[in-house]
Amino acid sequence: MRLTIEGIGKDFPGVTALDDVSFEILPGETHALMGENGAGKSTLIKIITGLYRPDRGRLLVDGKPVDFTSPRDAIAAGISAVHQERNLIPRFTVGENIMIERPPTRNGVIDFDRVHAEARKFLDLIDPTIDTRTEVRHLSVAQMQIVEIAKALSLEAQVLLLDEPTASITGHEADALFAVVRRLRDEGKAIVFVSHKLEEVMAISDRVTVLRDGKIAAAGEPISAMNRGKIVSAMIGREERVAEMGTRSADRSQTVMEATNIATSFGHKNVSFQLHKGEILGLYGLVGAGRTELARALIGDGKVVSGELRLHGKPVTIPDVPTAIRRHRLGYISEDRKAEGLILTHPIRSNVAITVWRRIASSLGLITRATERKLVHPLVDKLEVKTPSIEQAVGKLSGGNQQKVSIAKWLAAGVEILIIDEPTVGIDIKTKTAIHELIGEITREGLSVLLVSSDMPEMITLADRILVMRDFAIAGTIENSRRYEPMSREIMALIHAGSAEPGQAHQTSPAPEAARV
Amino acid sequence: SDNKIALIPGGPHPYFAPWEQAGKDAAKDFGIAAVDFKVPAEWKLNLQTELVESLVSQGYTAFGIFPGDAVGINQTVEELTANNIPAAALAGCAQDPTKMSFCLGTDVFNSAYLGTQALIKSMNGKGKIVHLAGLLVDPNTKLRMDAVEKAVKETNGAVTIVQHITDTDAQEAADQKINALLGAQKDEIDGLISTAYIPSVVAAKSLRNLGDKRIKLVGIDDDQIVLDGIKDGFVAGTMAQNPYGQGYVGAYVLDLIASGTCTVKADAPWIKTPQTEHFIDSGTLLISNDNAATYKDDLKKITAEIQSTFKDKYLTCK
Amino acid sequence: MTLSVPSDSRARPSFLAEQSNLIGLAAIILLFWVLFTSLAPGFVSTFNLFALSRSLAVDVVIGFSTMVVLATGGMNLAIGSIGVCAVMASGYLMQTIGLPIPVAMALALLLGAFLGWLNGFVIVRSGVNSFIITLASASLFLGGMLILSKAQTFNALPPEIAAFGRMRWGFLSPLLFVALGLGAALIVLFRFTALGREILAAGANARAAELSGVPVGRAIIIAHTLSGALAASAGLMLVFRLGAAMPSIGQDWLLPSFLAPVLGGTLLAGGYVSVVGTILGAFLVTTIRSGLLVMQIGNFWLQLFLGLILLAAVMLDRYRSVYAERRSLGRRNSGRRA
Amino acid sequence: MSTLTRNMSFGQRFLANEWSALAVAIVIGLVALAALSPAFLTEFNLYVMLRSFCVVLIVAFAQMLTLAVGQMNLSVGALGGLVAIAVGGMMEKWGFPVPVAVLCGLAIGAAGGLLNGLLTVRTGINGFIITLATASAFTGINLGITESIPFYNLPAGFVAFGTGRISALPYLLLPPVLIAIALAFFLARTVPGRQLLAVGGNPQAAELSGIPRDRVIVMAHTLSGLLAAAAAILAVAQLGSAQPTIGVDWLLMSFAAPIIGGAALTGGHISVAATALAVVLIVIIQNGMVLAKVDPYWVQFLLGALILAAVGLNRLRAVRAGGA
Ligand SMILES: Nc1ncnc2c1ncn2[C@@H]1O[C@H](COP(=O)(O)OP(=O)(O)OP(=O)(O)O)[C@@H](O)[C@H]1O
Ligand SMILES: Nc1ncnc2c1ncn2[C@@H]1O[C@H](COP(=O)(O)OP(=O)(O)OP(=O)(O)O)[C@@H](O)[C@H]1O
Ligand SMILES: O[C@@H]1[C@@H](O)[C@H](O)OC[C@H]1O
Ligand SMILES: [Mg+2]
Ligand SMILES: [Mg+2]
Repeated sequence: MRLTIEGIGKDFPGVTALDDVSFEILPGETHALMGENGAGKSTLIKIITGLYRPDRGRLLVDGKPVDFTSPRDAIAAGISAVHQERNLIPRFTVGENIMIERPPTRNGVIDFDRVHAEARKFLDLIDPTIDTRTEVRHLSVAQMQIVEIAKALSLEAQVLLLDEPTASITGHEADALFAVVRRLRDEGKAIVFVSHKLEEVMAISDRVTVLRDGKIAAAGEPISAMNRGKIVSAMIGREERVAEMGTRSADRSQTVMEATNIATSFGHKNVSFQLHKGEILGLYGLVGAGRTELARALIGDGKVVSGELRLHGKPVTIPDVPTAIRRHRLGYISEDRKAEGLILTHPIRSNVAITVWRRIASSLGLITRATERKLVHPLVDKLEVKTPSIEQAVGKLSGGNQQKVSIAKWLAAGVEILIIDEPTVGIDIKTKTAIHELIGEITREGLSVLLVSSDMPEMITLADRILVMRDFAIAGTIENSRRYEPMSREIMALIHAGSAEPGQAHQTSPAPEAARV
Repeated sequence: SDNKIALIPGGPHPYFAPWEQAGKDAAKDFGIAAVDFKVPAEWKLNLQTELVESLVSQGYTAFGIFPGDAVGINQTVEELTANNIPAAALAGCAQDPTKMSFCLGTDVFNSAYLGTQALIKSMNGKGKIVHLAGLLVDPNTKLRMDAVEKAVKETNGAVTIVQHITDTDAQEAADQKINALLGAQKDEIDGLISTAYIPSVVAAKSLRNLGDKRIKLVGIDDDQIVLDGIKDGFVAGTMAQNPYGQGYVGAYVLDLIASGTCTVKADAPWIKTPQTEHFIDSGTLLISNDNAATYKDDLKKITAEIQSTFKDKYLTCK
Repeated sequence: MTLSVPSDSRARPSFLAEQSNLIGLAAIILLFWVLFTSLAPGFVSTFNLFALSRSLAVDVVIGFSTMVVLATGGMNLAIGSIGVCAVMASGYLMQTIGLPIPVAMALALLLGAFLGWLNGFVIVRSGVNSFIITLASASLFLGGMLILSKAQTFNALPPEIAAFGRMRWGFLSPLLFVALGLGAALIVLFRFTALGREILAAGANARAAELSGVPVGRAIIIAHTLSGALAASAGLMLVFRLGAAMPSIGQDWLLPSFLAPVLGGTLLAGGYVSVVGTILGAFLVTTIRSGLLVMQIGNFWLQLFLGLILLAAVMLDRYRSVYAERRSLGRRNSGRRA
Repeated sequence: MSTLTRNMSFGQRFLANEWSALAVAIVIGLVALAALSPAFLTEFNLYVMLRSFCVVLIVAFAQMLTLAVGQMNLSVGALGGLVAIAVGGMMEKWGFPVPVAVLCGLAIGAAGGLLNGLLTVRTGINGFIITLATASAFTGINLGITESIPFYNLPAGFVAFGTGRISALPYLLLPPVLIAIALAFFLARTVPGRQLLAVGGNPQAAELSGIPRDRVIVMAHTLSGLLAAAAAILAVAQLGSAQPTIGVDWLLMSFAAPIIGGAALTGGHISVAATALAVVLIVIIQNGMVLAKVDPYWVQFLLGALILAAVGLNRLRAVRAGGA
C-alpha cells in the first residue's frame, strides 16, 4: 500500500502545526519521521489515522484520495498506529486491550480464551513476560508501551505508524521491536517510525523525512545518502552540539542527603548512599529495579520504614510531599509527566508557578498573573518551550515541550535537592543537550541532583557517581570516568552480578551511542 | 367587578383539582373578571412565591393560597398586602402572625383529632394504632401528630400509639413504608390513622391487597380508591374536606375585599386554632358507609350556607 | 509558521476564550430580556425586578457553594442540609436565646463552615469519594437538625430580619449585593491567592499538585469548609427573605446548585471555576423561569418550556463559541496567506 | 497483578471483590433485624422487602449504564414519570392491551434516552446539562397531560401482577432479576457491552482503537432510558395506578446505589452485583427503620449513619485487600 501525503496543512489556535507537507510512504520500507519537539510529527500521524482532519491538502492511498473521518476509517483502510500518548483502557486486561478492535466472538459472545491466546501471540514478539490477564492499570509505563505495540501489531495492517515507540522501553525490548519491524518491512508492509534516538533511526530506517516548524525540511531521503549530521541540521537548522558540562566540582565535604540502611514501604532493603552538595548522583538500573519507588519514598510519597535518612546532617522523617518541598527544600520531577508532572488543563504559567505560589504571594497573600509571568517567562525562554503563549494549556503542547515545562517548574521552586526521574524521555536532541547543560548549571550553583535515567549515555554524560540498583537494593556505586565503554561495561556487570532470574537479565543495547559520548 | 383572582395550591396535587371548576363557577355566579387556577410547577415554596410574584406583575388583584409552607408564605403575603393586594389562606392556614385576611379551610388539628376519634370508635375503643403522616418538615405534621396523641390520651390507655410514620406524602415512599409497616406489624396493630392524601390511598389499597378487614383505617380526603375501600369494608372512614367550597367561597370573599366593598371584621365569630385566630371551618365530615352516597350533597349544603352568611358574619361592607 | 517563544507580545487565547464565553452567556441573557420585555411588559415592572433580584441572590450563593467544591473535582450533596442547620441555629439563637442578630448570624455561619469542614475532613481522611460522604452527611445533618429542633419553625424573629428581606435599594434587593460581594471575594480567592490556585490545582490533577508541593488534603478541606459557609449564607439569606427559620429550607437546592456553575462553565471534573459564569448561569435560569411565569405560559406546561428554552440557550451558546473559534482561525489563515 | 491473585487465600480473594463488604453489611443487617423482631423473617415481610427492591434496582441500573460511559442521566425520574403516565393513559383512555401499552412505554423510554444521547453527542454539551434540561421537559409533558391527576383504572391483570406472589417471591421480582442477569452478561461478554466500558474507561483510547465513541454513548443513554421506562412500568404495576409523581424521588438513589457499589463517577468501572447488593442494603435499612419503630425525628439521622457505616466497612475492605 502506497500512502501519499499531499500538501497537508493543519492549524490550531495560535499555531500552524503543519504547512504544505508532502511526501510518500512506500510499501516495503521503514520510513523515519524526524523533527524537533513540536515540529508536527504527532499531528501528522493523527491526521493519517483519522483522528484529526487536515485543514488543507489530502491523503491518497495507492493514488486514490481518501477522507478518514475517524480512526475507524483508517483502521478499515489498513492503517494502524502506536500513538505517542498511552491509549489503553486501565481496567481492561492486557489481552482485551490488545484485541479491542476486533475481539474474537463465538455466537456473538466474546471468547476470552481466544482473546488471550491471540494477544499472547503478538505480545510474545516483544516481551513474553507480561501476563495477558493482568489489568493494564497495574502495569509500569514500560510495560504499557509494550502492550500498545503489541496492539498495533495485532491489526496486521499494511501501514504501521510508530510514534516514539521506544521512548520508555529498554534496549532489549527495542531490539525485539526492531526485529519485528524488519520482518514486516520484508513482507512488504510500510512502517513509519518516529524517534528522537538518532542511532535507532540510522539503524533501522530506509528513508527519512524531516519536519521543521511544520514544514518539510527533507522529504524521503534515502538513509544511505544521509548521515547523523545531515539529519540534525535538517531538523534544527544548524550543527549538533555536545552538551557543555563545564568543570564538575561537587563539594564532597558537604553531605546534603544521607541514607543509612533504609528500608521502605515499597520493599527496598538496606539502601545506603550519600549525596553531596552540587553533585549529580546517578541512579541506574533496569526497568523495575525500584528506582522510582526509592525516589518516592525519599520525598515522602511512601515511607522510610527503617534505617535513617539525614538531610544536612539532621535525621528527618518526611510525612508527605508538601513537607518535603516546603520544609526540606527537596523536590521530585516525575517520570510520568502526564499523570503526575503536569496539570494538563492549566496554562503553562500556572504549571510553572505552582511550586512558588506561596513564596511569591504578597503579604496579603495575593498573587497576580503579572508576578507569575515575570517569573515564568525567563524559564520558558531558557528552555525554548515552543508555544504561542504561556497561557496555553500544557496539554496542547507537543510531548517534548510538555517535558520542558515539567522541568521548568522545578527551576523556579528554589529547592536544594532535586530528584529527577527520566528527564529527557521524548525530548529532541537539541533540547536534550539544553536540559543536560541546565542540570549541570544548577548543580554548579549548589543544587544537588539525584538523577534516575534509563538512558545510559545520558547517565554517563551527567552523573558524577552512579548508584546501580537491582531488585530494590543497591548493587554498588561507581565513580564516573565519563568514558562510555568501560563505564557501561562496569554498570552492566553490577546489574547482572548475582542475578539468577532469567527474565530480569535483559541486555541493553548501548553500543551505537558510544561513539558520541 | 374587574378583579383578577388567582387560586394557588401548594403544588400539583389531585386534592386541588376541584378548585378549577370552583373558580369558573364563582367568576360566573358573582361576575368577577377572572378567577384562575394557577399551579406551581412543583411542590416547593419558592416556586409558589415566584408564581405569586409574577402574577402580581401581571395585574392580579387578589390571591387565594394554600400555603406551600404555613410560615414561609407570610413574608410574601406581607408584601402583597403592602401593595394593597389581599390574600386569603384556603384549604390550609398560614401560621399567625400573618397578613392573610382569613383562613377558610380544614382545621388540620381538629380534622386529625376527629379522624382519630372515629378510628378509635371503629376499634371499639381499644387497641394499637399507627399514624401515617405527611412531610416531617411541614409544621402541620406536628399539629396532626399532637392531635392524634390527644385523642389517644383521652382513652386512658385503652388505645396506644405504636409509631408515627412520616414523609409518606409521595406515592412510592408511601408504598414502601406502609408495606414495610404491614409486613413487620400487621398482626400487632389494630388501626391506622392517615392524615395526608397519598398515604390514605396507599393504605386503603394495601389493606385490600392483604385482604385484611381486621385492621381499621381512617383516612383523609375522598379519593376514589378510599371511597371504594369504604364500600367494600377495607376502610372504616375518611375525613372529607371541602376543596370546591374553599375555592368557590374564597373567590367570592376575595372579590368583595379586593373591590374595597368590604373589610374583614375584627370581632367576628372566628374559630381559634393552634395556627390562626381567624379561622373559618370550610366543613369537615367523616365519610363512612352510612353517608358515602350523600356526603357530596352535605358538602354542597355547607358551601351554600357558608357563602350566604359570610358577609354578615365576617365582613363589614359599605 | 509555528510561533516560537517571542518574548513579550504573547497572545493570550485561553484568557480571551474565557471572556468570550461569558460575553456569549450575557448576550443570550440579554436576548431573553428583550424577548420577555417585549412580550410581557410586566416583566420589567419594579415589583418583578425586585422579586427577581431576590431569588437570583439566593440561587447565586447556592451556586457558589457547589462551585467551590466542584473546583476540587468533588461534590457536596449536603449543602441543603448544611444550609438548614445554619438556618435553624440562627432561629434558635435569635428567638430562644435572644442573641443580637449579627452574633447569631456569625455563629450560624460558623456552624455551616464547621459542618463543611467535617465533610472535608472525613473525605480526606477516609479517601472515600465526596459524593458518598456528603450523601450520607446530608442525611446526618438534616437528621440531627430534626432531632434537635423537632421540626419546629422559628417565626418570632426580630422584626428587622423580615424588614431587611423586604428592603429595596432602588428596585433591587440588598441581598443581591451581598451575593455579588461574595462573588467578588471568590474572584479574589481563585484568581489572586495561593490558596485558591492550590484548590484549583488539586482539582485538576491531585497527584501532580501533591508532587508540586500543594497540600492537597488541606486544599480540599478548606474548599469544603468554604462550601459549608456559603451554604449557610444562602440559608441565612432565605431567613431574611422569609422572615422565619424553618426546617424545610434547603431541600430543593441540589439541582439549582449544580445548574448555575455548570451553565457558567465550571467543570464538573474539577480544576476550573468561573465565578462570573456562575452568576450569569443563575441569572439565565432565573430570567427564563420568571419570564415564562410572567408570560403566563400555562401552568402545568411550564416545566416543558423551561426545559426547551434551557436546551435552546445552551445550544445557542455552544454554536456561538464554535463559530467564534472557527472565525478566529479563519482570520489568522487569511492573514497568513496575504 | 495476576500472579498475586493466583496466590491469594480464599479470604483475600473474597475481600478483593467489590461487593464483599456490602455482603457482610447485609448479613449483619439481616441477623440484627431477625434478632430484633420475629416479624422480620416472616414470609410476608420478605415479600414486602423483595417487592420494594424491584423498581429501585432497575432505576440504579439505568443510572449505572450512563455512569459506565462517564456520563450522567439526571432525567431518569422525569422520563420514568412520563412513561408511567403514558402507559397508564394508553391502558385507561385508549384501552390498549397490556403488552402493547408496555411495549409503547418501553419505546418512549428508549426514545427519550436516544434523544438525550443524540443531543449530548451532537452538541458536545455536557450530558449533565442536557439531561437536566430534558428532565424538565419530560416532567412538563407529564404534568401538562395529567394536570397531576393519576390514571386509576388499569387492567386488573396488570395490577394483579404488581401484587401477586409465590410465597415470599413477588411476580414483580422477575423482570429485575432477568434484567440483572442480562446486563451482567451484556457488560462482561458482548462486544457492545465491552465497548461501553472501554469508552468509559478511556474515551480517547477507545476512539483511537476504532470504537465508535459517539455511537456507544448514544447507546448507553438509550439503554438508560429503556431501563428507566422498565422501572416506571413496574412502579405502575406496583402502585396499581399510573401516578404522575412516579420518579420524583429516583435521582439520588439512582446514583447512590451504583456508587456505593463502587462505580467510578469518571466512568469505565461499574459492577452489576455490587449495585444490586447496595440496593438490597438500602432496602434492608429502610425496612429496618419501620420495623424498629424508629422515632420519625431519628429516621434521617440513622439513614445517614448507616450509609456511612457501610461505606466505612467497604473502605476497610479496600485497604485490607490492598486496593486502596
Ligand atoms: N490539540 C492541540 N491544540 C493546540 N495545539 C496543538 C494541539 N496538538 C498539537 N498542537 C501544537 O502543534 C504543534 C505540533 O505538535 P506535535 O505534537 O505534532 O509535535 P511533535 O512533532 O509530535 O513533537 P514531540 O516530538 O514533542 O512529540 C505544537 O506546537 C503543538 O503545541
Ligand atoms: N519483579 C517484580 N514483581 C512485581 N512487581 C514488580 C516487579 N518489578 C517491578 N515491579 C513493580 O512494577 C512497577 C515497576 O515500575 P517501574 O518500572 O517504573 O519501576 P522502577 O524501578 O521505578 O523503574 P525505573 O527503574 O525504570 O524507574 C513498580 O510498581 C514495581 O513495584
Ligand atoms: O388535606 C390535604 C392533604 O391531605 C393533602 O396531602 O394535601 C392537601 C391538603 O389540603
Ligand atoms: Mg509527538
Ligand atoms: Mg521508573
